[in-house]
Amino acid sequence: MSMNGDRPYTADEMMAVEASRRLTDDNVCFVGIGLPSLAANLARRTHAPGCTLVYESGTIGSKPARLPLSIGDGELAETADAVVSVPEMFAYWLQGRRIDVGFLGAAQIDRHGNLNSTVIGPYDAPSVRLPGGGGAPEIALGVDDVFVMLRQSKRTFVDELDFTTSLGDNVRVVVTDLGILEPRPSEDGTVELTLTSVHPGASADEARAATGWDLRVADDLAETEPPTENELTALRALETKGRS
Amino acid sequence: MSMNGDRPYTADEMMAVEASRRLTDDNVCFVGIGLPSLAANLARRTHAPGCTLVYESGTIGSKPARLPLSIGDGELAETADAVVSVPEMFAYWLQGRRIDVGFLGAAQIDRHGNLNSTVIGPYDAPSVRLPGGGGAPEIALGVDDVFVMLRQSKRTFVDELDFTTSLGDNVRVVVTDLGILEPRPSEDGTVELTLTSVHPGASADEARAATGWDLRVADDLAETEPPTENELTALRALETKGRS
Amino acid sequence: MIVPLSDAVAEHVHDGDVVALEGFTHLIPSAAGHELIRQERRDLTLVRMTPDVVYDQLIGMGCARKLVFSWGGNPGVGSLHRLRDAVEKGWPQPLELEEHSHAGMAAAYAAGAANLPFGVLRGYRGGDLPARTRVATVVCPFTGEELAAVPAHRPDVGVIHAQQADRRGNVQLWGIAGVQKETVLASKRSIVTVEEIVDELEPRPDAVVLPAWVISAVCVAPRGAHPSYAAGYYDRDNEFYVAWDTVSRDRETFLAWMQRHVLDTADVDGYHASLVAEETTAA
Amino acid sequence: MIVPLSDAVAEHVHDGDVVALEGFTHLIPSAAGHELIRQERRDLTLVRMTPDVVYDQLIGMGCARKLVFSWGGNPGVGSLHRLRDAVEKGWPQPLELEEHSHAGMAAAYAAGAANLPFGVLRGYRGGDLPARTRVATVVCPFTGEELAAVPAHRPDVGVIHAQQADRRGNVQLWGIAGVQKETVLASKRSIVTVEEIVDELEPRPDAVVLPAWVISAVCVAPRGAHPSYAAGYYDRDNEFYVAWDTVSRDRETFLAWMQRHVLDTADVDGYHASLVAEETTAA
Repeated sequence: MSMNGDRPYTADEMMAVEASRRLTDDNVCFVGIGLPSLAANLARRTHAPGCTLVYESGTIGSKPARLPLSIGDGELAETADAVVSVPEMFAYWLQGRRIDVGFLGAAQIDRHGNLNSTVIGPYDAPSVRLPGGGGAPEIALGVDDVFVMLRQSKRTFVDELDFTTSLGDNVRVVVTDLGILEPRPSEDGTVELTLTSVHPGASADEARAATGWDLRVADDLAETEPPTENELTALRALETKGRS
Repeated sequence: MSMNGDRPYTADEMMAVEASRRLTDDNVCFVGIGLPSLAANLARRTHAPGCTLVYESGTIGSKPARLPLSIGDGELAETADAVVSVPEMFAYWLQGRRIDVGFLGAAQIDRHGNLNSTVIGPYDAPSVRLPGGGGAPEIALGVDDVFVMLRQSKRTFVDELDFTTSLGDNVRVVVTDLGILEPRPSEDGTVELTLTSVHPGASADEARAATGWDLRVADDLAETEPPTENELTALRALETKGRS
Repeated sequence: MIVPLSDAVAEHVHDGDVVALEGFTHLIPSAAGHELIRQERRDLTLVRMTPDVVYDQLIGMGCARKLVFSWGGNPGVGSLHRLRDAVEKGWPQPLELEEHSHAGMAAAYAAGAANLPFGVLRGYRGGDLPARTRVATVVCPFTGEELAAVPAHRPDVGVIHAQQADRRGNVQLWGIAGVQKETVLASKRSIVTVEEIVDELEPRPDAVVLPAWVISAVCVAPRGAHPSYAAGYYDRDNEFYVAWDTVSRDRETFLAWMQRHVLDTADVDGYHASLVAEETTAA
Repeated sequence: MIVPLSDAVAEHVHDGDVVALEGFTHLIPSAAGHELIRQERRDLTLVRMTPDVVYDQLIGMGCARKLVFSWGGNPGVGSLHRLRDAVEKGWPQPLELEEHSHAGMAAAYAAGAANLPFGVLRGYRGGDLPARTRVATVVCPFTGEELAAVPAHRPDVGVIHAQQADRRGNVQLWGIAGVQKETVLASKRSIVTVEEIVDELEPRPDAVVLPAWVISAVCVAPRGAHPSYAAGYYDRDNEFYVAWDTVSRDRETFLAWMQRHVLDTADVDGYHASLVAEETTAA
């Protein structure tokens, strides 16, 4: 985890905090492992205690005391309101449109929020075989709002994906280590991911330099609110709480 | 329950005993309420203790101490190996061909074992609206062997059904209050239900008189073995055991 | 979230709605059905795999225009006389039937819960039912095999009865669970009546838990599944099912019974008090 | 019914079979996978939603011709190096991929369990995957809507791990249940490894019970889900997943590790003893 200049929090912490802020008390949220899980659990410990966490392993309403290490962590089942089978999770709950927010990560993203988590290089002869889409293709279209969390670099923010794993139609925000991208219509009417906020210490130029396409910057570019003391305390309590 | 001449058992008891004899230790058996349930539970208490009872309410491997009064009786769930939802029961277990024997009753049967439990009279203007098929249409084709239990009369054993609710393709035996009918090929090659056994005290003529088509009688017509002492004792223990 | 049953019915069930009150021999939402009768809902399309006494009551009281079902009888007793009277003689009004098999109904609920427009099954093969109901054929794009398709159930309102809810409105039922989960998830709105509210839902074997956020209203209705049973709370009232055969056979007897026990009572407690009073008088 | 794992694998798993060893982060049937490696099964088509360490081992040891999957990684750690090596460089042999989404895999298992030739879902819309996998379109005969169809999974052998079986071979697992019920019911034959045999299966919350008569063989394999966990028995060995990244990165290191811990051990007890021995030596 890289330090963030002389700021008292890391880039990952900024990402998790900013993503957590976008969750509300009423959200039912499909969560993956890593930063999304950190963000969603942080929301539950700060401003959105009623936010419901759903993991694709079948746990509904999990309230983990510590951060899960896998999406099938025992803690998630033990603290859940309900545990259902994986076929039921995808059929009744995701496809049934019972979940409104989904977090996704990827190896590559394009300006439309399409994601690649399948291969780098040609599909039949990849230079890197990535793990694959997992739940992403149906999450991307089965929730109202997709939140993407992804560190920004020319390698990840690309002009053209090597493979389109999931579509960007419902991507509402991309939280990176440098700032926040949101879909905005441009003069020519096309909608594309636009830098709407930079994190403290980062700049629009830095973000443009870390993007493989000509990144649009919003006229009303904001600076992200840094993590509050309260947010950082809650976040670190989650991170450091080990297995009992 | 009618008395059976001067024999020490009723016609229903003869039916239940004879049906129970056709179940084996290895059978997994879809059971309805009434005589089928009595027969299947009797088999478990006599020669086929390993016979597995499945009720369409979702109970698998029920071992009721007393005869259930409805297919959703609490006793069936409490004594089951597993309780599954009704959609799962029909999709994974019946359609999945995990069940080999099914019992059916009906208001009418024809010579091919087709059954009517829908209407008497025209469908749109019935003289009697019957309860309907329930699980029967898919049970009839989803198990290997269908056992029918039905009292014999010209009203029930008809030349032509008013409505075909389920098909007779897998009907292996019809146990009536007078005897046993089994599908047998005739000289002209067609297969139809043929009287292969009469119960003690009943005759082929009686059976023919209680049948709405020209009932074939097997050349090797047998007499049904009457209920043994052991069978009757087990049967009556089941019948009289009340709600605790 | 947790509201009186009369408020829930007033808010969520409208004339002309498609309503599924489900329960497979266990946890039948009778109290909710009675409230529909009290509030004189009309032109309902009633959906249920196994319509029994409470559907007989709804039909006899003129609430229903259409019934979508797979087995309509008085379990272990015989016919539903009000259902028969409506179908055979059009009293109190004609009842349109859409008839399925259990397998078809179950597939239709599961498809609805999964937000699919149709369910697929091996069923409706031969016999006279396919010509009389809504069923179609789909062809497997891989094997060429033909299968039956049924249109998904997507009721306007799904109504079930459960043992418990917690104070946030999360619901738990256990024992034979039928198609209740599917009914709630397939429906646009849903009402769950419960035996009681508890502080904490204790995890149990064979339990179905429905989170508050998939339910429109939770209502307390103790003994609300009568004459069916609620595992852990009370047994099936087998005598009632037998007695219903007599009550329901005659139109006037039926109407008088409904007047005394449903229309003249305010809620499920009043209903049960009226039954006890009658027993006492008769004794 | 209850037989040694080596006998079960010898009898039920043949070269060229389609084999699904399922477990969704919990109860992964690693001991059974190791036995496939010991018995040198070849040309297998391996099916699994989330192939992880034990699939990496099977692939690296040359057991697999094809992989049908939706997410193949080392959860929380990164890549599966043996899987990557097979796909990217054809070592030890090329690996054909049939890639799906989780939703598609789950629908395919459910269809298989239900004895249907295909599963229907809202999925595979847009993107590059549809052109690379087995998916087709079905049209709703009622609404005209187009949906995705996936061919049902019908493995020759389904393999899962559970906590308990009773002496008759009835199996109970609890906690996160993944697609294990569907895997057993979709498969022609099935092997279930369990932590222990008990006299009586005590009903539990969130339990899946599979009766003996849907299972081909039950085998005792204590700690047989390592490095995953078995709720109520042991925790996930998170360090192992991290360590696997190093072990699996290099072909020779991997082969030596497999020799020591799998090929040179007789069963799951030997496997665990060899791990303990190595730790002791290292310390």
